[in-house]
Amino acid sequence: MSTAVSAAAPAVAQAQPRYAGILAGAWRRFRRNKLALFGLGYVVFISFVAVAAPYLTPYTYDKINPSIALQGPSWSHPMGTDILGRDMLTRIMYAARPMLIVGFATQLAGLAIGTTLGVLGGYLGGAVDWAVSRLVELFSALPWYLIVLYMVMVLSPSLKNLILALTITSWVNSCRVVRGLSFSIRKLDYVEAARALGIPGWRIVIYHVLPQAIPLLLWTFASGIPTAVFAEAGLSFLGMGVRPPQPSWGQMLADAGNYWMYWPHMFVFPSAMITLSVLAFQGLADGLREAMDVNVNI
Amino acid sequence: MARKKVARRRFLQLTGMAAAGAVIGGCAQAATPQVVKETVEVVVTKEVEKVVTKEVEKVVEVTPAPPTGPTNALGVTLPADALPLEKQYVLEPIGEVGGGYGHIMESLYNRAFEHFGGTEPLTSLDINLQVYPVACESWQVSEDGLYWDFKLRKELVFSDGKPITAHDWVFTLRRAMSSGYDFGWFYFDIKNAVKVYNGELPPEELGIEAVDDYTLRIYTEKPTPYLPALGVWFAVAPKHAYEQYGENWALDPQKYISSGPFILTKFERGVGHKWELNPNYKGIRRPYIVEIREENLPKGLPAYIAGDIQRISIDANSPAGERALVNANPILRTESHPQPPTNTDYIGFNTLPGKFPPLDNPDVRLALCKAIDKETLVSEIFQGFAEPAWGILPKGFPNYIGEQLKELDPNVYDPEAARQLLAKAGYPDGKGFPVFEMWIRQPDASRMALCEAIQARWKENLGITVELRPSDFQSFTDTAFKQKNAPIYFVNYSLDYYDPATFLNIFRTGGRHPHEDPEWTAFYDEANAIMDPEKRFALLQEAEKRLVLSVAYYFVESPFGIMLWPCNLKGETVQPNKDGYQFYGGGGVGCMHAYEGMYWADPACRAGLR
Amino acid sequence: MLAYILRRFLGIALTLLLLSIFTFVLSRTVPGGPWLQGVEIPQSPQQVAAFKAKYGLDKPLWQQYLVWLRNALTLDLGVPFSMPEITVSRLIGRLLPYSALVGGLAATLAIALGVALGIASAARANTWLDNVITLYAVFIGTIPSFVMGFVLAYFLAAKLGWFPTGGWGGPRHLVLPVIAYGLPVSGGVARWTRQCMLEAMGSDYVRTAYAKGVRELGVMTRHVLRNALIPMITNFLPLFPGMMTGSIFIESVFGLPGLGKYFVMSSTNRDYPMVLGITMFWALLIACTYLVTDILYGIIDPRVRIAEKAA
Amino acid sequence: MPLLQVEDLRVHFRTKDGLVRAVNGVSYELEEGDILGIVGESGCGKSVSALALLRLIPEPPGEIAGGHAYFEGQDLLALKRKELYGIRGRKIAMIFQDPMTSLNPVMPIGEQVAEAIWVNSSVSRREARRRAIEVLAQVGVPAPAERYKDYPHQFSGGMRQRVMIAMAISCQPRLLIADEPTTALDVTIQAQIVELVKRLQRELGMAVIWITHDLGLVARVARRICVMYAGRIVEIGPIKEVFSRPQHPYTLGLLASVPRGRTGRRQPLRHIEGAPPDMISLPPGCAFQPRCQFCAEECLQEEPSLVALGDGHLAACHRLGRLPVEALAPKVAS
Amino acid sequence: MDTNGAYILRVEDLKKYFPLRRGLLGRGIAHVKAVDGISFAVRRGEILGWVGESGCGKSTLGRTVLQLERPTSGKVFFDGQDLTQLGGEQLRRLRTKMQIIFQNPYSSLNPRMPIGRALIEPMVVHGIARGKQAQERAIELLQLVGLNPYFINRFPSEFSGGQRQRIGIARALALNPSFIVCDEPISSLDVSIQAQIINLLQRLQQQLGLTYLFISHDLRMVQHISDRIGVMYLGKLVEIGPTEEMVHHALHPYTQALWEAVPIPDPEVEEKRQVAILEGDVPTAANPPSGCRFHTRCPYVMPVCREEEPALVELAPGHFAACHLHKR
Repeated sequence: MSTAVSAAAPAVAQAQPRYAGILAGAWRRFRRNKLALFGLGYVVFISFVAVAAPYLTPYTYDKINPSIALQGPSWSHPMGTDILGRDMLTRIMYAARPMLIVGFATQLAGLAIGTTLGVLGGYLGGAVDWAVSRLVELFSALPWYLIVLYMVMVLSPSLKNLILALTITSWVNSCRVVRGLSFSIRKLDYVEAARALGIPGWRIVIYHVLPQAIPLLLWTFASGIPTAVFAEAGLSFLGMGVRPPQPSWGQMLADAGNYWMYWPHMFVFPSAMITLSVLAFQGLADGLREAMDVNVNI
Repeated sequence: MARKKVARRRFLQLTGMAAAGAVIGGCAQAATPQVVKETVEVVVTKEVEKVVTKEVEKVVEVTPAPPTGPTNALGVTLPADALPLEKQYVLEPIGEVGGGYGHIMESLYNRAFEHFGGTEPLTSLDINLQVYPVACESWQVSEDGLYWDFKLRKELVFSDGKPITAHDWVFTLRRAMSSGYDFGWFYFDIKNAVKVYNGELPPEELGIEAVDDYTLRIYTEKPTPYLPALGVWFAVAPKHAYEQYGENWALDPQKYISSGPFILTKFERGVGHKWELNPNYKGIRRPYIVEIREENLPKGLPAYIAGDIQRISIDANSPAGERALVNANPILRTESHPQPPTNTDYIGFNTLPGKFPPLDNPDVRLALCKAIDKETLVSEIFQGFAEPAWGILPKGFPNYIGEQLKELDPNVYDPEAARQLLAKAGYPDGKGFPVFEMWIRQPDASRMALCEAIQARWKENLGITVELRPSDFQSFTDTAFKQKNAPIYFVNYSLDYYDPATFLNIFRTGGRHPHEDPEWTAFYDEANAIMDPEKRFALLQEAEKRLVLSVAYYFVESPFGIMLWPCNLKGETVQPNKDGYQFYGGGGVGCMHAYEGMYWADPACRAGLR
Repeated sequence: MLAYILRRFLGIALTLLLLSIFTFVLSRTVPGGPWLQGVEIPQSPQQVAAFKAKYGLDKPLWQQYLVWLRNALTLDLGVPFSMPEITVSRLIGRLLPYSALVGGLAATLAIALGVALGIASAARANTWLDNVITLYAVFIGTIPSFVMGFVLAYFLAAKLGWFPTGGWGGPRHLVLPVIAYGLPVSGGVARWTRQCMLEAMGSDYVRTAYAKGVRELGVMTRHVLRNALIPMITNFLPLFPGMMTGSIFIESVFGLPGLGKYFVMSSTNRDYPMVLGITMFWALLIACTYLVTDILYGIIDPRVRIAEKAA
Repeated sequence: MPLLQVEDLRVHFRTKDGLVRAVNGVSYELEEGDILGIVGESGCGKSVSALALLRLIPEPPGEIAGGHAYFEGQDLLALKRKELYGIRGRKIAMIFQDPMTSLNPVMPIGEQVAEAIWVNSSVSRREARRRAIEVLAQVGVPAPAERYKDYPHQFSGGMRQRVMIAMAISCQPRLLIADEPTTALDVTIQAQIVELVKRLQRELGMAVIWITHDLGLVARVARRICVMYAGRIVEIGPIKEVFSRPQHPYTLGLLASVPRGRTGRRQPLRHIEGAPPDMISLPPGCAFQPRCQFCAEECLQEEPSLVALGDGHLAACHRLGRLPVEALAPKVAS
Repeated sequence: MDTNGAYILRVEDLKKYFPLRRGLLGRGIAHVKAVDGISFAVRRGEILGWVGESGCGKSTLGRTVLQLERPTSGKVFFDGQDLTQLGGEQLRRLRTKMQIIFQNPYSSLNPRMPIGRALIEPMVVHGIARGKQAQERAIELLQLVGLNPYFINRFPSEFSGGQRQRIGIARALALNPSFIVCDEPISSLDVSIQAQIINLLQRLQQQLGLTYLFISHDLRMVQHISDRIGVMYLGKLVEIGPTEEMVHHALHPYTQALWEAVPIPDPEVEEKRQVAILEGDVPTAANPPSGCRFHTRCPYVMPVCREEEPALVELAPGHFAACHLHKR
């Protein structure tokens, strides 16, 4: 067989060797997007800061020192001090923790739930899909701010409950994305081909359907984090966020909100951090989607 | 959130009490000469209403001598520097359900308002926090101290003209005690009150009786020397209103029947309420202002500075920076008025035998107490907005003996001794000590910081770990007080009336706390029943000492706040009292709280505030 | 079409049913209860029992739910524990206008401003104007509404005195909350508008329009906008109920009457009828908005309409 | 003077991957009433070169990098945007490949036709409507007055293309550019459309540029053919001349790879090896050289330019006249 | 037509209806009759061309034959086994014998799977080969379809359309099938590439002794490659027969019109030719005309055509047509 082939196959095409591989291509595309690069850099940086906070600052986030309360930025306190004389920079650094934990935990949990349901509904169709769609419909009709508020309130405000409450609503997006995608991927030729090749359903889902959802999922994931940041800030504003003295940006902002004109440093820095985080995650999300989207045809 | 609780606390804080033991008077005391004069006039002409008006008009015509301002619907002439009547209103934030009462004796939940404008209390407090009669003229205690006769003012009528009689009072209290009124325990000193409240006896068995139309007799379980002070919470409700309109008459301007100087003229739930002067009012609380408006209002100093709200309170829980902002502004400084502390935070231990060993061991508890350097922590965290507490009574409260209590062992910071005590109890360096949760009721930033500091002290000084469990009001009450499942708890108590009993009563065995001490309870009950004030106070001091020494509780601090109101708010009741404290509109509920004795003058003093 | 709407209503009914069960169970499984209302000393068991009996809380959970459901079907959402003089439905009716006014005006502002900016930036894509607008859209969207509220309240109210710092009184009281609430949202609206416009602008029929000699304004209005409107409307309409429910922060900053505040309050008070009533009401509103959006989608997009007719 | 004279047209696209020289120096002439077929594979620049004439290239990323296109003496590429409006639709009209996406989905088709009329002439809307119905009838839309309010999706593919044609001819243009107008249609419908365009061309006397990748179709429609490869014209000339005596190896290959009529079954087709080049990094020299079986040294060095072979037949190959043409000549169908 | 071994595939009265959503509960009332009672058989080793205009149901037929869409009714015998009666698992095992090549080389390859893995996966799943052996076989397959095995670890996005189609073909061959449905395998390729793929398919057919059902709308290519041709119109088979017969002696007016409409790449011929144009549009399959479905466009329409549906009759040896004109 092969002898015959080599004779008949002078046509071996030169595959353009411009891309070394899918990841390299993705990285190349990603690198071009300045905002995405910034986002990635920021996320790496802020994660490092959050983890290493105790080693990066000589202060603690909760140590009160009234004698130096409400100082503006200085060499020893680059972001000034708050009403209780705590170092703002330190608090800002520690506050990255709840932001990241809430953001990642809710999105991860949401992703896990949403993807499972979405794949089940989108790929299996039929009654399963009907049930999943009803569930999605139910959760999209939720006045979700109220539900989150209510859950946090009745379960008592804590990081854990905040995550729980936000998760309840965060899975809907990824589910919708995955379901829609599975639905359309199911009709794509290569899934049909896999079926024609007698590849079992579960394998098709894992190897052929799910990988296509990755860019969109990454995007939902990264762009869902700002939502969590906002939700946390909002709940902190209503006094239902992270428990003091554990700092969070939303809470610092809410504290300083009405007095920003007198102590701008108390307001500007947390505000800037929220803005930066939202920007960074959105940028990262867009960059990821663009970079990972190898196949423009689907 | 703490809405309910906060509202109530504010409600009670407004009853702000001053320092130094004021003696509870057995006889009426006139608040100001002016008010007395008015009273006399009304008494003279009580039969015919129209005559009153005419008489008043005459007074205005006849005595133009001192320069005077406008005259309001109650015939009260405002001082010369007062603004026109349309500017004489009080702006209050609309009650967030919790705050206030449609009628003071309304049942559970029917609270919508936060002042005594529409109801006449039995007694009230003047700015010096002295009890004076309002709906009554005088009172008399029986020989054995087991019942009190209150002589009611005969001229008082409801806003619909019906006279207010002792029968109305009897009706009101019976109703309150049998309809689940949530502050029912205010009246537990009345004979059979607890049983009626619990449904074990019919309302008729309540120890209250109309001797004649204008004499109200109240029987008590045991001699209750502070009953007149408690009288600030006794209000009268029109029996015929209930009969005619049913339960919710007090939430409808069409049906509202007032017994106080104001009457409800607008009630839109959640949107706004309005009270206007009740022209039929014949009592002695005669305000200058003509209107109380309850509306949705913004919060925070900017709103106050902009004049969109009429008062603001600043304390350790206020958003960061308000105090410094006030300090930085000379006008705001003149407008700020420190209020006396009215509540105390304390840590309680669950000492029930076998429940949370070794907390049932007093040595262990003593060790825990001695490991806390209260004075330092409180001053650091509350920054002058709290006094360290040595006993349950806040500083300045009658019978306050903080200086003595401070010397008691549990209040002395001595980490070394604490360690030894713990070692003696079998936990050297805290080894083997169980990890307990400390439940904290609705902590705000400063209280949470305080609890964390205490947690740190225990860790540092004793080597034991306590976990903090911040909790909402409901869960806390349920767990700590009802199920008694909280090993350690951090909670606050505010005064209800102006007598040491208000604080000490809650520590009686069988009350809310997971600590049983029948001996102390017996001692306290006996002491509390003594009619001789001096003797009683002396024994109550002893009771408080024993309370501290029981180490079932550790008293931490008494926070207080600063109230700001515009400098153009003038009148007798916003003047400093004998202790130098000033109260808004006389201080709040129980203290002339129909905004009498205050009016708005020219706001020139606020120029340049923005 | 009618069948479609009916089917959708069935879906909404099912959604609401599930949601009511969820909320109902959630509210009853958390510790505490309405009878512990701000009371320092626990009430006697008799009192609690009396209270439970009065509000029907003594029955088994499923019975309580069925009673609630039966009443809810007749639009009777019960009486709030804390406000005996009014029903939940009437309270919603009374407070909704405020939430609706603030949320609705803010959404209107956000959409009007955002759409205008989005169109401008799409029409001048890749120019400095586009860049400025994109920058605005990105940054304004990262500011929480309450932060915006603080800033505006300081400058325009406390400092300049043009507007009140809050409270309810008239149109003047609405200006700041609406701006503070609407402005951050306008960023997202602008970005979405720009995207829809660009998508439409890159389509073949726009090329056709140019090829047949239509001028830019005509292409923009008759071809681009008309098509871009479809995805825009489907996205912007749900903003209205969305912003109405979210107005709680703005209500809090500016001290406005509204449902949000009462929702928070009722949650703390364990005022079950209120919590359930308000949740269900908003859910119904949101679900109906989605339905209206879909119907509207069918009306403005002839493809959907005819497909429905044909089917 | 020819109706249209294109000189050295160049169109570039700036993409993230690099500069795409989509059209790379294209020159041709078109006489009035002539039909020019442009053939080539996808991505060879045939559509872009036509879109560039009406300046319909999306800018950015595209840009007209050079050249001239004289239409009735005016250089289309140098016109101001305002002046263009006088040309588009009125003088030069265009129809596109996919009539589904090329029609505004939310505008009734009648209105779309009428719009083409009233934007280009000062008639009232009512008059435009009347004329639109007329034109629709002219292109064979049945019951045009009743279907005036119908939307594109209510039409079949063939009918949609008729509507497109109606729009295009509504102002009786001098030149009609048809960009693969039948690619999306079935053969029987394609035949209808081809006949329609041919008829209209005769009736209106307009010139037509017909872009397609189908050699059969171009044989049916065009009088002259222009073969494009990688952004350049490789061969241009009268259709019979090019079909019977193709000079460029690419043209040769294309013609050979089409099964012809009723012969050669089970015989392998002659095909061109490889795939069209990447337009970002074109091979050096002749763009066709990597796929050309006759590739010689010179082909790697230099880009060949069009050489006139007489009778308006031009080809761009270094080895013109040196190819074993006979060996490759397509076997003409019986 | 039923002989053991001569026919690899026999389709009997195959129907595939797609429900149109309608009504309160979305129950389908109307149907799109994509395939409406089609019977034919494929001989072992032949190429059966299948033509028809878009929407006539030819692709659905291909998928239904392979049970990628379960038919509404009818039987499909493959090697004597009725596929419609088989359960999922049995069918899955039988898939090694029948394969499909898709139209769009861009959507028919998983963009996130290196091509080597795409070839190996089915072998592993069916236990044909694993590990190194599978790798070697994948390399062989790539060589077989004329691709450089060097690219085995590349992703589809790195290949051109023609190369992707080759990969698609290699994948179809991975399981050593005997029957392949070629569903418009060239229609989205460039002209110069189409011939490459046709040649490849033809070579493979001869080399490996495959049987094709070659679905296409490109009549010239079908004519070029097929032994027999079937013509479909609106879900119905209107004519089927040997290629020569079908081209030169088409019996059904529709088949005739199709050949008429195909342009011939020769300007001389086209100049002289007067094309008879079929009027009108293809009706919708959701609501097909009564009687003969072609009667709305047929130049020879008779009253009977509107009333009665013509049956498929053998008019010449192996040449069947369904037309009232040829009633015997």
